[in-house]
Amino acid sequence: MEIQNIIFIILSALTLMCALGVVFSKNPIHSGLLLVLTMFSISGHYLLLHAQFVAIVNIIVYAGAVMVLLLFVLMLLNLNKDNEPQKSIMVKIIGTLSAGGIMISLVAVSKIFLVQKSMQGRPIAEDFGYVKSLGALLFTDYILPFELASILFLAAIVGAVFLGTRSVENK
Amino acid sequence: MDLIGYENYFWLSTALFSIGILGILIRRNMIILLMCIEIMLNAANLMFIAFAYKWGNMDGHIFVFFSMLVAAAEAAVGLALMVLIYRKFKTVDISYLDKLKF
Amino acid sequence: MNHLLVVLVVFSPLVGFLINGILGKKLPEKLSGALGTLAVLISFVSSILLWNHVSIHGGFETVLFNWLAIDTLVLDFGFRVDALSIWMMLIISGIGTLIHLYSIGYMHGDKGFSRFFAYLNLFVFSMFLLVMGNNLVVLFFGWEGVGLCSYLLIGFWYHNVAYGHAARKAFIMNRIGDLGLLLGIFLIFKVFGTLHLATIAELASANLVQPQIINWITFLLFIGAMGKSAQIPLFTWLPDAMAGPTPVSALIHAATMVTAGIYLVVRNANLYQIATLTTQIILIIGLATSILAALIGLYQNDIKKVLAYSTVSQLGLMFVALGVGAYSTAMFHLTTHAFFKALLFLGAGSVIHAMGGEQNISFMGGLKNKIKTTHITFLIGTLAIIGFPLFSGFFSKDEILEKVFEYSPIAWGFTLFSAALTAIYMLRLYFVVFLGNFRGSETQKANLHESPISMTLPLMILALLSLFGGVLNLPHFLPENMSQFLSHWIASIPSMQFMAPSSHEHHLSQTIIFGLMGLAIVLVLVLLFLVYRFYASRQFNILPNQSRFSKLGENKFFVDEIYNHLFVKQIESRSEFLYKVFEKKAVKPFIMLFPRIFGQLGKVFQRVQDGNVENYLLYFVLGIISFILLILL
Amino acid sequence: MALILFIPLIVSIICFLLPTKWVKDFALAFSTTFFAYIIYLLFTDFNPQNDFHYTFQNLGIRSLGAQFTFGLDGLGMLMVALTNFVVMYVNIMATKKGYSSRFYGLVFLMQFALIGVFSCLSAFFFYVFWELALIPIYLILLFWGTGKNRKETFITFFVYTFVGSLLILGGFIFFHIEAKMGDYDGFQYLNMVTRNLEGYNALIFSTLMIIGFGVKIPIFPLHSWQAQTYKKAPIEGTILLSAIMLKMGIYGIFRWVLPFLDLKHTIVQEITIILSVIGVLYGAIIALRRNDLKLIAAFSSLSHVGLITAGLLTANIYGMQGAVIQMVVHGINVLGLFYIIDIIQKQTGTRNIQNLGGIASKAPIFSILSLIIILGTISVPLTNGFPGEMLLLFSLYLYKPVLAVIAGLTIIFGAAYMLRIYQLTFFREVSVETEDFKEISISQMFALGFIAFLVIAIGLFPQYILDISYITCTHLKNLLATRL
Repeated sequence: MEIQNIIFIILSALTLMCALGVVFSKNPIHSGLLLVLTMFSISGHYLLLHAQFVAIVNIIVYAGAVMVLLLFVLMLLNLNKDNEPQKSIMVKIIGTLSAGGIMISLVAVSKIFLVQKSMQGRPIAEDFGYVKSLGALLFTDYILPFELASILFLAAIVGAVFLGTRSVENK
Repeated sequence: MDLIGYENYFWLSTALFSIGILGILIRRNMIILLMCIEIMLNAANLMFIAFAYKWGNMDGHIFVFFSMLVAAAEAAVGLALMVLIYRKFKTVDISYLDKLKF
Repeated sequence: MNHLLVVLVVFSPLVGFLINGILGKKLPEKLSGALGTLAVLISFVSSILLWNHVSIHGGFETVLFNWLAIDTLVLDFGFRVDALSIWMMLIISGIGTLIHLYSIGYMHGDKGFSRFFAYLNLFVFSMFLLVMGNNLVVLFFGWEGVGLCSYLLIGFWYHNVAYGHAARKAFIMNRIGDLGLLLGIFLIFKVFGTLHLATIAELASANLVQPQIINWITFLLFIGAMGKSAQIPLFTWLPDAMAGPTPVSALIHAATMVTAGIYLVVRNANLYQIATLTTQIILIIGLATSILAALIGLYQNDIKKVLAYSTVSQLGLMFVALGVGAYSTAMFHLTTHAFFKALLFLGAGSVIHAMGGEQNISFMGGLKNKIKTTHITFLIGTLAIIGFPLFSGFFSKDEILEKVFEYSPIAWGFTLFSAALTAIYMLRLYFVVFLGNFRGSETQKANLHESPISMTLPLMILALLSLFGGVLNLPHFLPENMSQFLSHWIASIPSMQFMAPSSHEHHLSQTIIFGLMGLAIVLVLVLLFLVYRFYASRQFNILPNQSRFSKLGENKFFVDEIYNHLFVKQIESRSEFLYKVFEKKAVKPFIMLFPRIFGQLGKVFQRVQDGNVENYLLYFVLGIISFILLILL
Repeated sequence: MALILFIPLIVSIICFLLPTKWVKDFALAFSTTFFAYIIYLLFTDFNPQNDFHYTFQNLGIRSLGAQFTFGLDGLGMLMVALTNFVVMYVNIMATKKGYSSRFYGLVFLMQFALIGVFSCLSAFFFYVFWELALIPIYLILLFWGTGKNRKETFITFFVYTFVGSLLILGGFIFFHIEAKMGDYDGFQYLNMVTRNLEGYNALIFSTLMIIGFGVKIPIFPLHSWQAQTYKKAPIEGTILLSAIMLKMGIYGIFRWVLPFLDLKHTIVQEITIILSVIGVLYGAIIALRRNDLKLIAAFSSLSHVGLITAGLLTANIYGMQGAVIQMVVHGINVLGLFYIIDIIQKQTGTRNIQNLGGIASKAPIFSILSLIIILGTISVPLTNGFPGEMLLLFSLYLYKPVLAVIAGLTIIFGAAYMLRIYQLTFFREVSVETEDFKEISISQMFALGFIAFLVIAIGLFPQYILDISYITCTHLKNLLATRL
């Protein structure tokens, strides 16, 4: 067994365990922290798949910025295990069944549409996943979406600020 | 045999996605829900990266890049909303948010 | 030239109508009346010129324009002038002129003077369309047109609600007949493929169509005739129509319009020749109408009502003649009837005028010396209608009796009975009005006066016509070149040659004919004597009627009430029912059932939309699952 | 000729923008000019021998087979002329009522949609215009309607017609699929008529379409929106509804149902004819005893239109031609009738005939013009109502004589209720309400006189109208003959 495969198995297990932990942990803080771990392990997968730049961005943006924001809010709102709302057992069962259903259907889809067809992969290029090649792509072919994304960010910032200030005024 | 094929990543990402859905369905804390959405997004991202590797095409990376941007923006606005909601309702339990009807 | 004359005949009344109708009140009364009369007079003169042409060259047709053409349904706005239509045209325009002239005096001072003349002219125009149309649709134009004018003229004094009702009744009852006529026209087109009257006559003579279909056609046409000529069961409008001014009653409801039914049958005589069943129906209905109307006429006290029932009765007699296939005889009686009934109505109008609007005969009496001209002319009219020997009515009625006897002695008996009734009620009317003592109020007595010359002149002319009208169709036992003028005249139409009198092949022997005639003369004389004795012993007063039968007669055998109960009330209650119950409680709820079902479904599914986001999420996921499964399966 | 279609749209926008002060003169001037222009086209440029005029097709969603195709044949041209006529009268009637500019905007928007409906040769855009026509009329009803519960009534109307429209859309799609129309040009009228459905498919299609159109006409059991809507609508709205929107339904049957009938399976056709004939009688009987002028007009409309539908669906040439002329004539007459009602209501403030009376002595000219129009509605010969009614009854007679007899009763009942209202309003003694009744003004005389003129003129020369639509009907007849 190659080293990559071992790493894959370990990372996969870690990802799934952490994700389940996010869902099932009673304490929101724990959920948040476990989500950070999930992100890290997914970044590990990215590295395995020769997507170095994305892996790093993932850690910086998700694990760094977004999750910190989330945890910050959690703590700001002073949420912990004690006032964590719980659903009834019935809803939980239905939810689990539904999620299982989604999984089964997705698997079925893949069995029918993806796996049956023989999919011949292509060898990856030398500079696959490098910042340089990604940048070249981003600033040539995808320049318009890129710029639009910046407008989206602007809108998001304005929105967030607006929402924040309104609430202050209300008080 | 190479386990790092798109097939295994497909199972992994499906599982992650389902876990995200599960979380959305059985939790009531809105912030947890937001987290579950992030998990689902990441499942999709993972798929993108796996296929990009498979086809030797970097367009998938670009998509992941953009989806991260969107997720970030979403998190920013979403959290701002959540703070607002908490101030108004003094709770983050979504079952209290049942004003969305005719 | 002929074309121009035809246009002149038809359209000069229309021009008169337009001038009187549009300029209306701006015209002085004299001018308005003169214009109206002149318009009809022009028609009369043109008709005489046309008569001259027709008697030499035979009939002709002239087409103004194409009214409507779809595939084979080609309808021209065309006119046909032949022996039959020119006869009718002369009656219409001749009597029309006299009555217009009379109206100038009669309507003097009325607010709607010019309107009256406009309507009258329009009526004459429609009547010309009716008798001159070369196809059934132009005939139908006239047919409905005269109905419309009749409506307008009956309701002429529109302030009176009852008059309005009478007008509506007349129009609607006529329309029932019109529907029959229209259906008959449809059937004719379906069977013969044309509506051109002459072509139909030709095709009918060819005997290509099943008799049963011909029976249907003729019956449907006869329904039209029933409506217009006031036969059972559609006769009740005519007495009510007396609400109109008296000249209207004379022109429309005695001389011309009501005879349109006779004209229709005679015009299609080729069809009726074949239709044995229909002619029997016509005979029965004609007889029944004639007797029933005469019976009612016996007990009426309104001078115009008596005359109205008399008209219905006489029309019935004409239909009897048609029923036995004596078409030219019916036309003959139509003509003489037009003379003496117009005379009687105008005379009655003169009486009413003299009495200051009074119509009830029980307030009259002894008018003999007060209004002499009216009295004499009225007497001539009465004698003519009862068939006093050598008056016009004598010849026409006698001819009918003879033809009926030839057909069936039983029917002859009934016809004679009807004729006897006619004599009784007409003599009663005459005696009560003109003999004895005056029974009206003092003011009426003081104001009794003879009518102006414009009213008496038509009376005198009509009296002359009633006296000598018989010469138009003298009995056939006289030398051939003297007798049966009208029959020969009408038979000059190629398709109607079967009407030509043929004295040689007569079934009845001369003795029987003379016997019948003698019987009729004796009957009239005896009745004259008896009725005179009866009323003379009571100072020519009207008796208070006591017997049960007379109550029936006075109430017109309750026919109106029966109709009212059977049809009008029924339909009205249906109307109420349909609107208030069916429409609101059945149709609407039934339609509303569907929205309601969806409303209920909506209420069920509303529960799903409870506003709870977590539930929404669940549905969302379930939706995705089912969607995926749908694609997979 | 895109001009005919799009000018009303442009005018509509202008009307929305213009201040109320100027808009009514502008609207009146425009609609009169436009009507004159259409009439000019009709008598000079338009050649009834040709199939479709003023066609153009260049826009549209090609991948859907939905091209923006237009063309006017005789039938369409007559309907466009009628639309303009009605809009002109609506503008005339609206002048003294101080409507705001959005009223005129909506009216012209309606005109745009109506012309679209009557000229569109693509099923897809026909549906679009059909729906578009519903919006302005609904808004007009809602903004200017009167009476209590009017919102409910108008929503009923809206839902009714909207469901009908959906059935029409369903019918079109069904046809498209079942007749295997190609993707390209699949919704074109001229392509559709070359195909036809058979058996059950034809029955389903005709059922869907007839119900859809039947709501708007309305055919007998679908009429329950009509009376109340007419009653509560502003009179201009009532006119738009009865004089022209109702014709949309008949036109729809003419253009989109008749060419696709399967003459071997006529059960739907038969049922519709019978229902229409029932409607003829039903409307007439109900109208006999009503006292509200508008209600009577509504039920008489039900009665008249039932006859048109029944005659049309017999699918013989007399019925078709009769239906064409009767559509035009009914438009004119019902317009005249509502104009009369409007004048009476404005002067006396009531529509109850029991309270009216004696107008003939107060306003003789008005009463004579009204009499002519009323005679037209009861189809006295030589008025415009007669040729159409005769042809329709004749077509029914050829189809089934019994039906002609039943439908023919409308001749009697029609006369009965129309003369009843004429007698009660114009004759009798003057009542309290009509005591101050004044003769109508010169302009009203002109407007009403023109209608009366048309009543007589069309009655005398119906062939002019029949000639215009002759080719349309003959084509349809030949088309149906090939199906037998």
